[in-house]
Amino acid sequence: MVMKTPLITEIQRFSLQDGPGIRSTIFIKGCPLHCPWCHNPETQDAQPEFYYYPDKCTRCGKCVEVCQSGATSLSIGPNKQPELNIDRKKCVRCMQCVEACLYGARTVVGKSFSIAEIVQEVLSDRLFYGHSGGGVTISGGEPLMYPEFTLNLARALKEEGLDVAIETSCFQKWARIAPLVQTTDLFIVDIKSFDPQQHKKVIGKPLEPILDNIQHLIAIGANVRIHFPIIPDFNDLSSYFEQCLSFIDRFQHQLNGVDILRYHVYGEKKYDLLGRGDTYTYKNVKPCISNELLMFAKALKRFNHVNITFDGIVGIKPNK
Amino acid sequence: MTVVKSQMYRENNTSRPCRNCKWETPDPTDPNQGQCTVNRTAAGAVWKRWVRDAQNMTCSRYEEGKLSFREHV
Amino acid sequence: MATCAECSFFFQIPENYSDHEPGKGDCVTEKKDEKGKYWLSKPTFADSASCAKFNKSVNL
Amino acid sequence: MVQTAQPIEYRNKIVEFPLDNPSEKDIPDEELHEHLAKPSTDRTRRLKARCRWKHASAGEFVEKGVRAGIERMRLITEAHKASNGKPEVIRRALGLENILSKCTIVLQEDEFIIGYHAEDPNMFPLYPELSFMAVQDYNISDYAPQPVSESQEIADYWIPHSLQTKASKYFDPVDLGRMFNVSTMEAPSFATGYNSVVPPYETVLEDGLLARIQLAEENIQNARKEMEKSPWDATTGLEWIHKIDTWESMIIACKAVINWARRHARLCAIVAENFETDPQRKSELLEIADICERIPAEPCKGLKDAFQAKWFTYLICHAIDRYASGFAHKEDKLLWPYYQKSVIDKTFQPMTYADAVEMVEMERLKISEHGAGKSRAYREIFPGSNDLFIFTIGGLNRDGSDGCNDMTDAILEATRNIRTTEPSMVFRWAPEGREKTKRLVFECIRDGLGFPSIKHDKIGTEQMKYYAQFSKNNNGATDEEAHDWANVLCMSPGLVGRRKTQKTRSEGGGSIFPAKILEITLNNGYDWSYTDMQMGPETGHAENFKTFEELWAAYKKQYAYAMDCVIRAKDVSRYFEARYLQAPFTSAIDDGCMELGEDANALSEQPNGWHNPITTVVAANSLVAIKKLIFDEKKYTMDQLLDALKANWEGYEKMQKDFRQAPKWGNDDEYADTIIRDFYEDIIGGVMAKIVNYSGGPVLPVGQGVGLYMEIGSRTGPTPDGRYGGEAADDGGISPYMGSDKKGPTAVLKSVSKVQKNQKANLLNQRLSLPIMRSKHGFDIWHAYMKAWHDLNIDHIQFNVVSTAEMKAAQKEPEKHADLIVRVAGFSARFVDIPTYGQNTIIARNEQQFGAQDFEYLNVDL
Repeated sequence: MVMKTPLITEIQRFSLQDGPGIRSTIFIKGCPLHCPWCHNPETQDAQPEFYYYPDKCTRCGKCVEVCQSGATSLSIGPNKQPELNIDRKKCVRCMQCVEACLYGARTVVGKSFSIAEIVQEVLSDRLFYGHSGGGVTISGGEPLMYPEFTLNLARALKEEGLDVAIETSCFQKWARIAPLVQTTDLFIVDIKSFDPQQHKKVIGKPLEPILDNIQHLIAIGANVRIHFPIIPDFNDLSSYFEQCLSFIDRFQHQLNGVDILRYHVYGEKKYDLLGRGDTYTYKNVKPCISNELLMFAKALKRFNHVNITFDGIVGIKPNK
Repeated sequence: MTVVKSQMYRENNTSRPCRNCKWETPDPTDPNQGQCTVNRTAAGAVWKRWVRDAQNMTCSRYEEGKLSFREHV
Repeated sequence: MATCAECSFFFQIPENYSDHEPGKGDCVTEKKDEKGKYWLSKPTFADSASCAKFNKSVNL
Repeated sequence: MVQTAQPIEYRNKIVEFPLDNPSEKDIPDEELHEHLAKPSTDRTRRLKARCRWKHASAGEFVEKGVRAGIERMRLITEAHKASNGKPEVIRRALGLENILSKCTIVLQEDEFIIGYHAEDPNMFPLYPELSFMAVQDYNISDYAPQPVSESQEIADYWIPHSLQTKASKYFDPVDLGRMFNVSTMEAPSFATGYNSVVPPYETVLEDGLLARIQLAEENIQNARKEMEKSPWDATTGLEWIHKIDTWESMIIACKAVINWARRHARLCAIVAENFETDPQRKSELLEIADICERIPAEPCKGLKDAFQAKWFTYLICHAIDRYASGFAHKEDKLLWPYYQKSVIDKTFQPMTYADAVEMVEMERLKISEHGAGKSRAYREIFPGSNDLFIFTIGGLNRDGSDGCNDMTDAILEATRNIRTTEPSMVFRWAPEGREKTKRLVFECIRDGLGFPSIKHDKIGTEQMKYYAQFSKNNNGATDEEAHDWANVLCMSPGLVGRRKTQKTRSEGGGSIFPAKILEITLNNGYDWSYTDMQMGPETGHAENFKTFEELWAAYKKQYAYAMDCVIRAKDVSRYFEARYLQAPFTSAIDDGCMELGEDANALSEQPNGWHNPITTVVAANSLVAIKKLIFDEKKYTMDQLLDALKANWEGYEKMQKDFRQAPKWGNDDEYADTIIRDFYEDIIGGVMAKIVNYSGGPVLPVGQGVGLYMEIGSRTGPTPDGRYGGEAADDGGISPYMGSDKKGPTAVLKSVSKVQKNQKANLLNQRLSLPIMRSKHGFDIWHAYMKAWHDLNIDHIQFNVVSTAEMKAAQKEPEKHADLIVRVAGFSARFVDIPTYGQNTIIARNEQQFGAQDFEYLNVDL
């Protein structure tokens, strides 16, 4: 069988929020879930996309000339200025327009890398991992959409003696997850909801396999960090927080740690750049701290031996 | 040779010498020479021209006055 | 005409200083501007003609 | 354990990213810097509020009322006329004596460290004997000394006596014209009067000037005996004449300085007894009077003595005897014995640690108020500063033990508290250095001061040893002495201590501009974009080059021509300085000059040659783009490139895109980095290293930026890296071009670490995310980063930790942001004192995000 190779949106060096220490994070493009608040919309679609920056665009029409599908066109706007229109539905993703643009108004999102290329890139920062207790995090999107690739990548990284973390929703068959346990130093997993109906309805996939997989991982002794994202109008509720607390309570002696991640708006601009501004239902939702969250934060104090962070900077743990 | 008046040219004892122009600053080393700062890039950078003789050169973009240091590089 | 010797800002240089000369003194004046107060000292001689800052000494 | 400490409850919110200093939570991001200054006493708060800043920008002074005084130029000229016929070194001493005995002495309210170098604290002195052209330039400016007619007369008087007249004779006028332009090379110091010096403060503090006078007198007596020996031997006997004159000049100078210090003592006593009404200040003035009676004549006995002696010495060496930039010394080591006496043992001038901190704050304000009467070029190229003041702390002692002590900490704490741009500071980073001190270093950086800039301790020490082997009198730094180094100006280490320090600019300083040299190399040495003249030798038209190697060779020739010109100009300057601009006081306090009866300008024991390539990365990125697109891929021809450049890329946008997108420095990219490493090691450093300078050693590059990255950018046409004509060049000696480092701060370090051979120092600017640095994880993250930096054997690094929000707010309302400080290059400046375009270049520097833009938002939302 030919291994499915994902596109990569970015290999981010000197990353501090995806596990302990200074890390390099590999963002894989493509995700089976569709969380409406997602702040990395560019990692949802497995196909290549492009960002369009209207500020840099001069409406010169070079992109229109090369567009095969008629997705890009010029028209005259109400104030008699040329306007550029992009119909993303028509786009066949040939990326000729990005090539043609002279002003950097279009950039490609999603490039192919071989495992060897990725390893070479992340090895460059080995010295920084050593001084900070960091390593490499395979993130996404959803790395487990490409289980074989992810496994091979994790093995290749491990062979170089690097610390490997995988950031995943755990939405995958257990059989595809199990082989990773041996090569993965840390699993970073999200629990967005404890309500199966809500999960299925809002995110589009069932919750049960996710929770099962997480509990499996914990049960077999894998190193697991739990992310609890706090999302307005979704889980910012005392019922959710109570379940978080009881989850932590139940596994407190087995977890590597817990990160409370408050909803933020940085993804908003990326939806616009991808031409998906209209579909972003969280547009203009401002994060705030509810009384429920406040109570939750205070309640967390009782787990005084669990490593809990807000916003995920685990911190620097220099190697001895 | 034809003189393009929008470019600096020599005119001995001109009444509109670079020295009195708001776009001119003295040469960094020799005060008899100067630097013309009238050309600006879109980003606000100054693309300077050297003024060989600040008393005896001029151009059609001559303006009297003084620039604030904020408008320099 | 008034001389420095008669001025309240004139201070004879004491003998234990290497720049002591008969009649030589320090002219010490106070100045003030928007930033603050400061004092200036310049050498002068008792028989020099007084300057615009002349202030008749009351001790004489 | 909850790692973010307790979530903070604030306006009914939890702040989940606690600040290291929770009191900042009320401060909007765009005002942060206005809340960071915390002068430690009411006195230093008042002193800062009334500080008479002398910052200059684009050649103009920023504050109103600052102007040149006439007193110094009048007195030196008067003495020069009166001493005609005397030995030149004696004339120099008499000039200093005339100034010091007749100049106006200044005492300001609240000061504890006293002394100024002009007739009014709003003025600065001029140096017609150094550069008559600089005086001419002042005379046509708004800062002209009064009366201008007298100033002009004085400038004219000095023309025949000037270094410029004496030295120019030995240069082709064509070469001189090219140098004066400051586009491929800096103008010679014999034309600008620019200089730098490292005074041996140690002898003043440890011995006192009376002891130096005694040494000189003994040397003269001994010399006379030697001369009278029988049988007479002229081959050795005649050498004593010059030595006797030099020692005599030292005696005149030291006596004049003692008398000048005592004039300060008298002024304090007079003010205390006749003007001052506050009894506390009165007794303080009497204490200052007591200090100035004793020092610098006698050895210092306590910390107050030491600060005052240091300041007097500074004024003489840097501002009164002649103009010289810099503030080089290893301050913590120099002051440590006096700190021990006053703060620890309390045997003399007893005080607390907090009192020592206040002393440092007061010294910083004296420097901030200092006015340098330097020429226009140097008012342009250090935008937002009054001059380059850089001192050094930290590192290792001679025996390899940690050089950080409580004085180091007091200096850092005061620096963080008082928040002034001057003086800038260098911290010598050694793994052995204590963490307590490193935390204070971090706090200064985190607060956005831009300094301490950090130097690799071992690299500096090894360099002192390397240069010592070229010593002309076999008396360079010993392995122990090699540990005693401080940065001479922004970047380059040099010895400090009782002898072998650098006394003049021949050794180091001065610039060369690789970007402009690249521009003329493509045009057979011709400069079409700024001067419209031939700027270098004819090395061929680029369109005829068949290979990249031909271009490389042509560049090397152009660069070598410029390097030879600038170093020759420096050494010829020094030759004449040693004969007409001797520095008897600086000589008197140097153990080498004292022992050998030699002038400070003339004597060189420790070679330390360097020169500053500025705009290297624009040239290097351009070469990479040319190699890739023209020679490797053959996508374009050289003819097409030259046409595009002449058109400033207009109509060639597709080409510009390709040249812009060619690999760039700072991304850990093998293709770019290999070429650029060779450029640094083979050309920039390799060509320099072949030169032998005045001191007998090689010259090595100290790549940096100062404000010249903007000035030279404005004199450089479009370049093949995709840059438009006039745009700024790269802002540090080895920093990536603004915004072209796309892979984060670790990739920058990796690129930079590849350049190791033939370099002396290279300035690396990094902009770090402010919210991360201000969080409780800030120190640990930075510390881990610094350890990797050290292991990569990189010579230097400095940080801007300033938010874009605050810089933009300051552009809108400058008057509200007087305390916003940014690192320009080798110095820091108040943001509001920089021209708008320069501000924009600083905003454009890539902010290394440590992984997430996210935090900026979080902080705003606090």
